[in-house]
Amino acid sequence: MAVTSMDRSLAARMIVSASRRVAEHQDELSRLDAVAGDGDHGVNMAEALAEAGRRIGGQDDRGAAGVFRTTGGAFHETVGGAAGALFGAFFGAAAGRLSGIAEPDASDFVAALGKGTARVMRLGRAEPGHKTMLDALAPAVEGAGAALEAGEALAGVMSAAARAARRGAVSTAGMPPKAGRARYAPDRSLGYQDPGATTVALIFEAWADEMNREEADR
Amino acid sequence: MAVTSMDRSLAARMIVSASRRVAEHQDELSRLDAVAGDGDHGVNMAEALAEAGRRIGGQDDRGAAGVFRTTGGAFHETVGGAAGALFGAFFGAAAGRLSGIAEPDASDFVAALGKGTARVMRLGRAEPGHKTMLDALAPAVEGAGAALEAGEALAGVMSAAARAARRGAVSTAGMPPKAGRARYAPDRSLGYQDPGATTVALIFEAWADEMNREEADR
Amino acid sequence: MSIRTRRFFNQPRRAVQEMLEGYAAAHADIIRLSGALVVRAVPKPEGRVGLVIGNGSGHEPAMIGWVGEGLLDVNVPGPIFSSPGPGGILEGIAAADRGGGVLLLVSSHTGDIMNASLAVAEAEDEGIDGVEMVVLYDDVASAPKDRSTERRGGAGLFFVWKIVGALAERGGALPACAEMARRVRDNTRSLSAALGTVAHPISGQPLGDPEDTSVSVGMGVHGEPGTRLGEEAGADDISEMMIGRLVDDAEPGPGARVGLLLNNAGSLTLMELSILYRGARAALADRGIEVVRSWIGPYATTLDQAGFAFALCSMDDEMLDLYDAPARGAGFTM
Amino acid sequence: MSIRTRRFFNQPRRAVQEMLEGYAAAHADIIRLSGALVVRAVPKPEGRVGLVIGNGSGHEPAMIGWVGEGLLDVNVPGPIFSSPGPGGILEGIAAADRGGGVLLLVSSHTGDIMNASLAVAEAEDEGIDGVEMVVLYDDVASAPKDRSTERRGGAGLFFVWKIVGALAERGGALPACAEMARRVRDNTRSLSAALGTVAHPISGQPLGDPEDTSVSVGMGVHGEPGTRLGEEAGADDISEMMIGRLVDDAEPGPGARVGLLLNNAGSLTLMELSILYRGARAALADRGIEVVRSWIGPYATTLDQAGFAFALCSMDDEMLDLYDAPARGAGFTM
Ligand SMILES: Nc1ncnc2c1ncn2[C@@H]1O[C@H](COP(=O)(O)OP(=O)(O)O)[C@@H](O)[C@H]1O
Ligand SMILES: Nc1ncnc2c1ncn2[C@@H]1O[C@H](COP(=O)(O)OP(=O)(O)O)[C@@H](O)[C@H]1O
Ligand SMILES: [Mg+2]
Ligand SMILES: [Mg+2]
Ligand SMILES: [Mg+2]
Ligand SMILES: [Mg+2]
Repeated sequence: MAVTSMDRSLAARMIVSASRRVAEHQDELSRLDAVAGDGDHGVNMAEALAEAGRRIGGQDDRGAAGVFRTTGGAFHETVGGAAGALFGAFFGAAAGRLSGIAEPDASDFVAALGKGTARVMRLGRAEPGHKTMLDALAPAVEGAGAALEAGEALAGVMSAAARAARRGAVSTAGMPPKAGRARYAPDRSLGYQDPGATTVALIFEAWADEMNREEADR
Repeated sequence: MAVTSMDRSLAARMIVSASRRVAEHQDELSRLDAVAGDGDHGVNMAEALAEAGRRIGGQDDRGAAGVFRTTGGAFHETVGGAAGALFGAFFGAAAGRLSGIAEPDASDFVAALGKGTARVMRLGRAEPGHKTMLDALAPAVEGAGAALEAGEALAGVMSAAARAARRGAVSTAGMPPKAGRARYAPDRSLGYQDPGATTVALIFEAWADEMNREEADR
Repeated sequence: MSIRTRRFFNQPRRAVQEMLEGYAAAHADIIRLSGALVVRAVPKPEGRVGLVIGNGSGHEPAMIGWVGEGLLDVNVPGPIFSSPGPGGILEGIAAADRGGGVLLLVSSHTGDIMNASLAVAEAEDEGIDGVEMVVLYDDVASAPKDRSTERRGGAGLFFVWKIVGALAERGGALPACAEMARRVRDNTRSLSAALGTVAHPISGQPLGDPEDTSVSVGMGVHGEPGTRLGEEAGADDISEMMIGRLVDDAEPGPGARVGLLLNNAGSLTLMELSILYRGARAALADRGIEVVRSWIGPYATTLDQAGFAFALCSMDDEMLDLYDAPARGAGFTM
Repeated sequence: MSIRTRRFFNQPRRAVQEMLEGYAAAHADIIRLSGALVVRAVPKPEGRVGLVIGNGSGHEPAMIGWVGEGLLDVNVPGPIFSSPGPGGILEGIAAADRGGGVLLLVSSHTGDIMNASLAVAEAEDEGIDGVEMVVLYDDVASAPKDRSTERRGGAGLFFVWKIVGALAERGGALPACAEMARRVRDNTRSLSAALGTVAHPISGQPLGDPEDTSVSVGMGVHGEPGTRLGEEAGADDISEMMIGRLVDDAEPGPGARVGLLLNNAGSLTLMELSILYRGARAALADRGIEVVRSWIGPYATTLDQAGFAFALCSMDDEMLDLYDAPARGAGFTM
């Protein structure tokens, strides 16, 4: 049965499954970051998401918005660095959009993704094409929006977002870096995906899987 | 024709040939010193002997004693360290015994070796059996003395000294170290020759070759 | 060629916290830990400007050694090579506030700037007044001169910490301190060089090719790779080339007086540093530039990277006077 | 695992000389080169005891950084890891002579002792009066306690240089200075540990197995090998074991007050040093021993060896007072 809204428990499971997925790919992410950065991206993301999972576990119920806000806080307090600030801002802004909505539906969720992405752009002053997490995030928002207009529910929306995020992440391999540490050694990272974009793809893929599982279960 | 005395020129050629021989084995000597010491013995010996050769080249004539004194000074001023002090003392004491003798003969030379060896023992407070240069020097003096008593001239005396020095150097491989840096890691150097003793053997072998060449030439 | 795979740690993830505990215990007369912050053992008098820096760890003695009299008030240490998050920086701002305003000095790196900006915004939200942020950059390898604001922070920032530290200690007001920070920054240039690489202690990822034996110039303070130099370059060649690039970029006027800093990125021997310094002095003398102050040693390290950086700061009388003022940090005294 | 095969040199054989030139140029207010000697820029007043040390190079900042007010008068640098010869030491003695006698402090190593003895004998021959030599040793790994005079010199000798340096500066007479040197030595113990090895810069010989990743305890200051520790030992285990050995050997009485020195043998990060220090403090606290002074940093290095040493010195009031006296060397100030 189609999942039409995102309650607290579903949002929490999304974070936990993202955490597991990123942890599995942690070494690969750090390796990508070592190409032209400082080699810690996998560690950063795994630690922040693990901390988010712990905090959500002990938290009282404030709906999906609460889960996302807690996740943003975990990013800001656990890892710092570029991705800590940006993912923290992403989840924080997404939480802001969902706040007060008891059971957000697919269109709320797509709007929240858009808010998060806009916040990332404002904070990092980068744009799609600069070889950053935005190259996965921006297409994900677009793909999700298109799926929503085509009448898809959460699972379909999320699957579209995941496919677009992955395509976006893969496309960063061909880009010269224009933001973040990697830009100081512009030739180094040619042929390698941006680590932050790869994390975005992994998170959306974990979410899509979670939604599809949920749908199958209902 | 037998060489019966050691003039300045012969003494100078002895130092030059010793210098060449040690330089050829420099890496091996440093490698031996790296086993339980600080890995510089070959460098030390090669530098000091090269410097001795340079100084002798520019020196006015003061006989074999002058050559040995200059060599001792080169050891003291070029390398320092344990072997610098000891080889410097050895050549200095040997020079003392030869001093004033215009054309020292084999018995003067054997006596000079004995003086040098005694000075090394007094300065370093080590004895044969401690796995040091003394384990080549002491047998060399003995072998030279025996050859002298058997009526050998300089070439024969030197050859006997060289054989004894080599045997002594080889025997150090089986000894536990009781002096020098190596004694702080007593197990490490088992099975390896003492670098200083090996240098002594090389020097005497170069000297024996030089004497035999000299005899053949006359 | 030069990558150490084992460290004297109990657990890599506990390393930063345990370091802070050990370092604070060793220097209890100068600093103390307040939660996750390194603060002065004896706070600055009321009414003075507080100086705060938030920075990744792995650069010690920066910045834990730079908190103290005549230097910084608060250091907010982040994880290894990672800026702390906005929450920590906000705490640092609050802790440094002695009623005279707070100057947040930020070494220009994407993460550091973003986290600092978030913290400043939160400080405003919470009604903390008089917080100013100055972004510092000096590394000529990271952007061309006409885009100097895009440059990274490097070891030259030491000049800012020292000079502005003295000014704040003497009672300089917030606008004057911020202005001085910008002035020193604009007079400072740095360039780094390194051999081999280091590995991130937690991820274990080497930040470059451990087998590469060439000298790389323009490496970042977190091991971000630079460009390779030929195998034959000797120390004097390297000093000459690097000083040349710094002077070309800085264009100090005739008769300029500079401070010369030679930063040990970690594991260079003092023997190598002294030889490099000797070459740098010769290169500056050739260009008619007078070296009035020199510092050789570890300022901002990159773990145990076998590398160094030269930093030049052109100094006027006021700067020189502040530069010579007493300072007492756990990692730097004068 | 941790051996650097390339260095920032012009030519390995010129490295020591160029280092001395560079270092002296950087610290012209404190030291100058006089031929092959490092001497104070401003000599000690007439009539005071001169302090001389002759030592191999490769241990910087020892001893080039330890010449200065409240410290040594003359350092006679030898080649890398080699004591200077008697001629150089004799010059050093002559240069340090201010009419109050000269104390030659010798770190116990075969070569150092022999060359120093030769120099002292030559000084006597030349009619230089009042030269005394004290041999210093502290390394508990190098001989058992009942043969302590056979022990090697290690990083603990810093305590001697500092305390005797202060005494000589204050005008202590030669016998008192020599006696104090022995007293501090007899109250000092050290023990080192290291990972990997270094190579002699000229011979290129690694002083141990570069592939060995085990921690070795009791290494000498020239990279002479020690004994291996298990792969699992964490920093706290190592600190506890080493402090235990030092305390067992020193047997400080109840209520003892010690100075704790943590020497960086070259390339340890301050992160690791701080963690090791934290463990050492805990180990000493467990044994009821009060740490009254602490120093963490490079004192006597072994090029860029990834290692360290702990040194403990039990201090009475007089020693503590001298320990706290001002000192101003290029590599150490307080
Ligand atoms: N200005 C920026 N805008 C968007 N994303 C950025 C920006 N700077 C860095 N990133 C992202 O952050 C990632 C690096 O994250 P991480 O390694 O965790 O942080 P740090 O660079 O501080 O070590 C990059 O791969 C990139 O996707
Ligand atoms: N006390 C001693 N008596 C005799 N020979 C010694 C003594 N100590 C060291 N040696 C010799 O010196 C050699 C080491 O010389 P070298 O490596 O040049 O000096 P260092 O040990 O100062 O680096 C040893 O191999 C040994 O033969
Ligand atoms: Mg990173
Ligand atoms: Mg040796
Ligand atoms: Mg980072
Ligand atoms: Mg030596």
